[in-house]
Amino acid sequence: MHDRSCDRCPSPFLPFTPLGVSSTILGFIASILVTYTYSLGPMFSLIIFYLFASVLLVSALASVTLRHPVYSVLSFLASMCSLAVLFFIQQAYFIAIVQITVYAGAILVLFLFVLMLIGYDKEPRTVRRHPVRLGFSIAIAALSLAGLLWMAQTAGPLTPAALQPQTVQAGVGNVEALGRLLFRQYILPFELLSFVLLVAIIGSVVLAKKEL
Amino acid sequence: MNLPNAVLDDKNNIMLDITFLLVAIPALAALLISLLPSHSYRAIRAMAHLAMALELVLALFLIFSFDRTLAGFQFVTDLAWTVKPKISLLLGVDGISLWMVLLTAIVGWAALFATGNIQEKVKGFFLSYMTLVCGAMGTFMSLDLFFFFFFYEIEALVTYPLISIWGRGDRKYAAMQFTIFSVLGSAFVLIGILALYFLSGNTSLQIPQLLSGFETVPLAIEIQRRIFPLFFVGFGILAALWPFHAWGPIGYAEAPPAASMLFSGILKTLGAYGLIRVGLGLFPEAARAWMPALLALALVNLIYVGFVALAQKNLRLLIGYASASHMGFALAGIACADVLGISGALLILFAHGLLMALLFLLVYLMEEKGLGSGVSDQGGLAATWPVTATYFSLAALASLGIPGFANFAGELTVLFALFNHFGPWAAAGALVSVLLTALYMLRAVRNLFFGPEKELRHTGEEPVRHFWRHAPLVLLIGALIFSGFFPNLPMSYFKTSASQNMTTLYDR
Amino acid sequence: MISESHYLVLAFLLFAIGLFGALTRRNLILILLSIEIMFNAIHLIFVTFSRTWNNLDGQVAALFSMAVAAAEVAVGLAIAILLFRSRKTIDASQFNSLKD
Amino acid sequence: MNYYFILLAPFLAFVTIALFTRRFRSLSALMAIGGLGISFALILKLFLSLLTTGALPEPVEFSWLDLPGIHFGIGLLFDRLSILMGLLVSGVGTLIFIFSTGYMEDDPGYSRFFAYLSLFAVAMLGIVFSTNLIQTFLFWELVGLASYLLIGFWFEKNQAADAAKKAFMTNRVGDFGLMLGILLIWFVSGQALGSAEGRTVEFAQLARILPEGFASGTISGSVFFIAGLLIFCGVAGKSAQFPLHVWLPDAMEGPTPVSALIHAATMVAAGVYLMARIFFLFILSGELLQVVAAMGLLTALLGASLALMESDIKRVLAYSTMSQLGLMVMAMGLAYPVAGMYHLLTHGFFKALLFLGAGCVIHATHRQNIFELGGLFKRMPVTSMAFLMGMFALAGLFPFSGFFSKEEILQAALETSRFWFVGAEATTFLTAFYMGKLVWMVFLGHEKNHGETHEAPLVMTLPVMVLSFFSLAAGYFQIPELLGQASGETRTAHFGPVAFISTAVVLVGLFASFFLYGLKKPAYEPLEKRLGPLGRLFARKFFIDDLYNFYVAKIQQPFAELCDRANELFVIKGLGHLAGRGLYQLGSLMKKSLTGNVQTYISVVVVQILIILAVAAIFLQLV
Repeated sequence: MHDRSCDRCPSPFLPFTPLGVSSTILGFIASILVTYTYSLGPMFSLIIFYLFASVLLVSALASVTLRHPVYSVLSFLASMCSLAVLFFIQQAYFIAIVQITVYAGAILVLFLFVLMLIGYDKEPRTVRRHPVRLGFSIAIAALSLAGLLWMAQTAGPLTPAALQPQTVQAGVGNVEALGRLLFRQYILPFELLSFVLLVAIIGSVVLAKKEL
Repeated sequence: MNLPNAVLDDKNNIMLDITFLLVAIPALAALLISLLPSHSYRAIRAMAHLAMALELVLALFLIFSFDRTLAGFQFVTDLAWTVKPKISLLLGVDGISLWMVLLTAIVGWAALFATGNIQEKVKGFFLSYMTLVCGAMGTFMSLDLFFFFFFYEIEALVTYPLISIWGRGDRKYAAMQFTIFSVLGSAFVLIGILALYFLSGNTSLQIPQLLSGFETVPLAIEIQRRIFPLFFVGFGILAALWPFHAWGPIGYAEAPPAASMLFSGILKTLGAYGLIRVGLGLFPEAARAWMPALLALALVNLIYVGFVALAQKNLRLLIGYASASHMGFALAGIACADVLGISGALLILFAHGLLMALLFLLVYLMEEKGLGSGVSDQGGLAATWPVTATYFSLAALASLGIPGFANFAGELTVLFALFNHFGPWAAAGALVSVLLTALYMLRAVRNLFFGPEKELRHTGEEPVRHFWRHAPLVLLIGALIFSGFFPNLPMSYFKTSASQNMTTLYDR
Repeated sequence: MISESHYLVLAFLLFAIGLFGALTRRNLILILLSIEIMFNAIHLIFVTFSRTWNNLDGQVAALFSMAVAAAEVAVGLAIAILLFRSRKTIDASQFNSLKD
Repeated sequence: MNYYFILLAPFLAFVTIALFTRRFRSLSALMAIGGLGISFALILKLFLSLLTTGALPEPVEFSWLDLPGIHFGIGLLFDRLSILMGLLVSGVGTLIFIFSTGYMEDDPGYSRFFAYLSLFAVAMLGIVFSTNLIQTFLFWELVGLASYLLIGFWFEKNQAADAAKKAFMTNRVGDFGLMLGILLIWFVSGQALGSAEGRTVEFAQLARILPEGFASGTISGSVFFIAGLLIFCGVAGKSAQFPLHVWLPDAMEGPTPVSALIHAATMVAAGVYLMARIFFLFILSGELLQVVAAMGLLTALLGASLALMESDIKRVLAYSTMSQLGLMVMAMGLAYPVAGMYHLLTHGFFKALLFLGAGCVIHATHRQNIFELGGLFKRMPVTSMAFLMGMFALAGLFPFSGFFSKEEILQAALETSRFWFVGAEATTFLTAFYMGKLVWMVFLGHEKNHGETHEAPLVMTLPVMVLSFFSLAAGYFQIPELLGQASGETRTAHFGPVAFISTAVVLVGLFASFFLYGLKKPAYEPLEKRLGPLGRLFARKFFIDDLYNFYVAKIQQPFAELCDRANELFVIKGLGHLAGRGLYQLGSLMKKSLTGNVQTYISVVVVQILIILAVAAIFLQLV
């Protein structure tokens, strides 16, 4: 790998990225079609789950460890899509779609845009630079994982008494039920949320603007 | 959505009584003092004197109007605060805490006369003074464990500024030691309270409810066994139990005399009082298992600390260690955990508080006139200071346990309780400490006052001359002598409430 | 049939990876990315429990959390740009002016 | 008639003098004498009613400390023993008060002296009329306090201050044993009745319960032995018996009226009185009586021998008191309390007389060393005559009261066994010898040049004369009958073989001392040459004082220093610094983690969250 002299010019591998992106999306759409038709068979959703779970983990790990920023962002895209599939399996269709559009679409693009704006230089290999820090953080991550798992396992059944299961009326789609819920019971938080987004927008504009 | 409870309570019962006044007056005085300009020394002192005088009058009134035959809590003030963990400012007084309140009032009033040497930042001093008295009053009277801890924390909070700003010598070190340990003690108590709240499952932290609750469904033994040690260690630290006896004297040696009077007179009594009220009161079965340990530590306190006091050269340290050794007697009384032992311990606590206040007041008066800190390198003061010599020897005799002073009656009761419960060796150990006290107190009196006049620094004229110097001394000694001549009066107060709590402890 | 614990394990793994990334990455933007991964792990848990108890509140929570995550990323990136503009680098370890 | 004034009158006198009449000297003296005079009058009235009708008022008591389990009261118990003892205490006390108005007139602390005297009177009468052991203990301590104040009256003198502290501490050691004894009796009295509530310290009830308990076997004999020994420990502390006698000679630092009142007649007798009062306990254990008798005889011989080498007039009298007390304790030990009490009463009179006589001598000549005095007979005839009568009474010659009471004891000793009799006779011989030495040196022989010594003023010689009358007449008051021959057997053979032997021994002692001291008035102590090493042993007081001083200086103080250093090292440095230093180290540990790097902050936060989660899980797990 040659060293980068100027830190703002694009990487030579740029042509390959559209290929990667499109292949992931196509794969994703195909998988949705397949699961939808065969979702009746229990075995099949098991396979789908393990397939996309592994894709998710591998891509997340890649996005965390790859040295080239753009590649890690793209692997992030892959993990988002596989996550959407998992949502899809859990009948959270609306969330799956929103996941695709919001995460895979907006946030990812934002990342790429900022990355391009600021420019990127490959990080030196994390291992050589800070072996101690690497070991330390691996230990922490492992510890937290173990801790969380143990907590989940020991804490016993997590069925809060207050939550009564809502009876999903037949024929009412996920989106419709979600919409009714959003605009009836959680109308106040919904409005507040829009306010939060507004604040975020104004904030980022003010922050990133060169001169007012 | 119910509104926060402070606004309205379902029963809407706001009961106010004298106990509330006793706590409110120092707090109000503190507020008023903070409003006064800081250079108007006279106004600040006048306000402090007024507040303390009022406290004293109220405490005396409380004593006279208290009904000795009833065992329960009287003059109850109940200001509900929160609902979920039922916490309310519940102040009440029963036989046990009544005389401690009187002790706080007397010592609080007498200590004001030892504030002559406070020249700089007078306003700050009197603010912390009032906070301390308010904290002490609150702790003695509060029946809600939360507020018990809350008031105690106020008091512990004030110890650091009092010693480090207005103290002398290496006061920073002393202040650090003093505050760390008094807060460490209260930390254990807090953990204990929280453990009690969570483990015992009932929703309120109030002693009356807890007690009535424990009547119907007694607290499980292993829960008690797990909670009691926390209180035992916490209050042990505060009451200068053996391994934690050294922080007191260090603090008193460097603190301003008025502060030393308050600390030794009130702070230590709090520890022992807490042990009786919370330790023995709420966890009788677990306490019974720990009583031999408390006795052993108390005996070490008595004898070992007695010898340490014997070797002290500095007068204030001598008094401090004497106080720690004397507390051993009260703790031994508590270790017997029966009506006899507890009443004896309470009388000793009362007498010990007065005695320490008296000794430190005298130390202040003498040091103002040039008395050095050493015990052995100066002497023959009786000739130049006859009146102070009389007062000091009276105080020394009281600490010896000469009949006619309250200490004698208290020690006698504890001795009988010890012999009854733990056999002759415990009583013999306690009596050895009486011998030791005689040794070091008489030697202090002999070196300081008797004998030919040694080379003295510029000792001025008689420290105790005009009326204002006699008044606190007379009050302290008068209280000691009165409860020494008629111990039945305080004992009758202790008897009813001590027997009411202690019946669960020992069957006989 | 896939029980909820599968999803939980997966979510925790994802969370751990995101945490690992946040701690080791040097590039500010990629730290934000790792945080996004952690967010996603949480959304997965929301959805999983929403399905197990057959209650859509979970999904509503997931939605809200997504919105918040998006807002957070926006502001985060704005800050990253500012940092870049002031220090000409976005290497996290350069910004240690807190150490006195 | 409210008999509380017996105690209240002197107490009120004490309070008024201490608080109000400090500046008016004569007024305070009057108050003190008046106070004790009232109690003397009341006791006299009781005594007369005892003589005539024999009816005595019921014991009176008000509850002092009343708690479940212990019921202590303070009251007055009137019986033959307490009234006679009360008469001695208040009678001799009033005379001594009058004497001290003269003796102390040029002393700045005049009214303070009378305040202390009144306090002592209250305490002593409290012991005499006490109805229970706790009241006795209470006033026991007050008597110790009064003697501390009086011995250390001239506190500017170093010896006086040390002597006062020594006296108080020795008393305190005695009280240590006394208290344990009382506790044991209180505890045991419950066993006898089989119930804890029944425990009591009242003499009346104890006198009934303990013998019953012993007879019925519920209380073992050894308990009485231990309790008796502990109580004897208190008696030894107060009546200067063998192990705790060291304070009596040093107590002579106090003014002479103090020595007369406290260290001759009353306080030191309190111990013997207590033994007489609870004799029902001592009688129950045979070996206890043996031990008591042995200690008594040992003290008697020790006191007499120490007096031989003494050259200070007051110290000689002090040792003789110690030895006479030893005889009384021996009499108690031989199970004849009546003899002991009889000797105690007569001894009270003539020993007070001797001390007051010595007081007159010191007041006139301001010297206490017998080798510096001489030929006072011509100058101070009244005092000399009185002193002579006192000496004869002490030695035990026929017409004087000493003869009768000492003869009772000798009779008792002879009846028990020859060993006690020989011991008692030896003491009598030594007593006669050193008293003779005293008289010949001080009153006879040529006059030493000590300025114009004049007879003491009337206010001092009057009490001396009254006391000399009593020391002569006390023998004829049939005191044993008055004491109520509890033990039943009557002592009639006054002029039996014992009388002749003891008179002979006394005469031999007197002539021996006359031969040594009367003829050629040596300027130095001849016995040193004659007795050689034994003399030196006596002079050094058998090294007992040095033993105690060694203990205090070399064992107790270094041990205290050791404790202090250990306390300094472990507790202050250890715990104190552990808390201080520990927190500081913890703080610095946290400080190291603040490297400025954001990511280390996050990792620290995550670690802490995990720790909290773990602790919570463990704690929840526990429940």
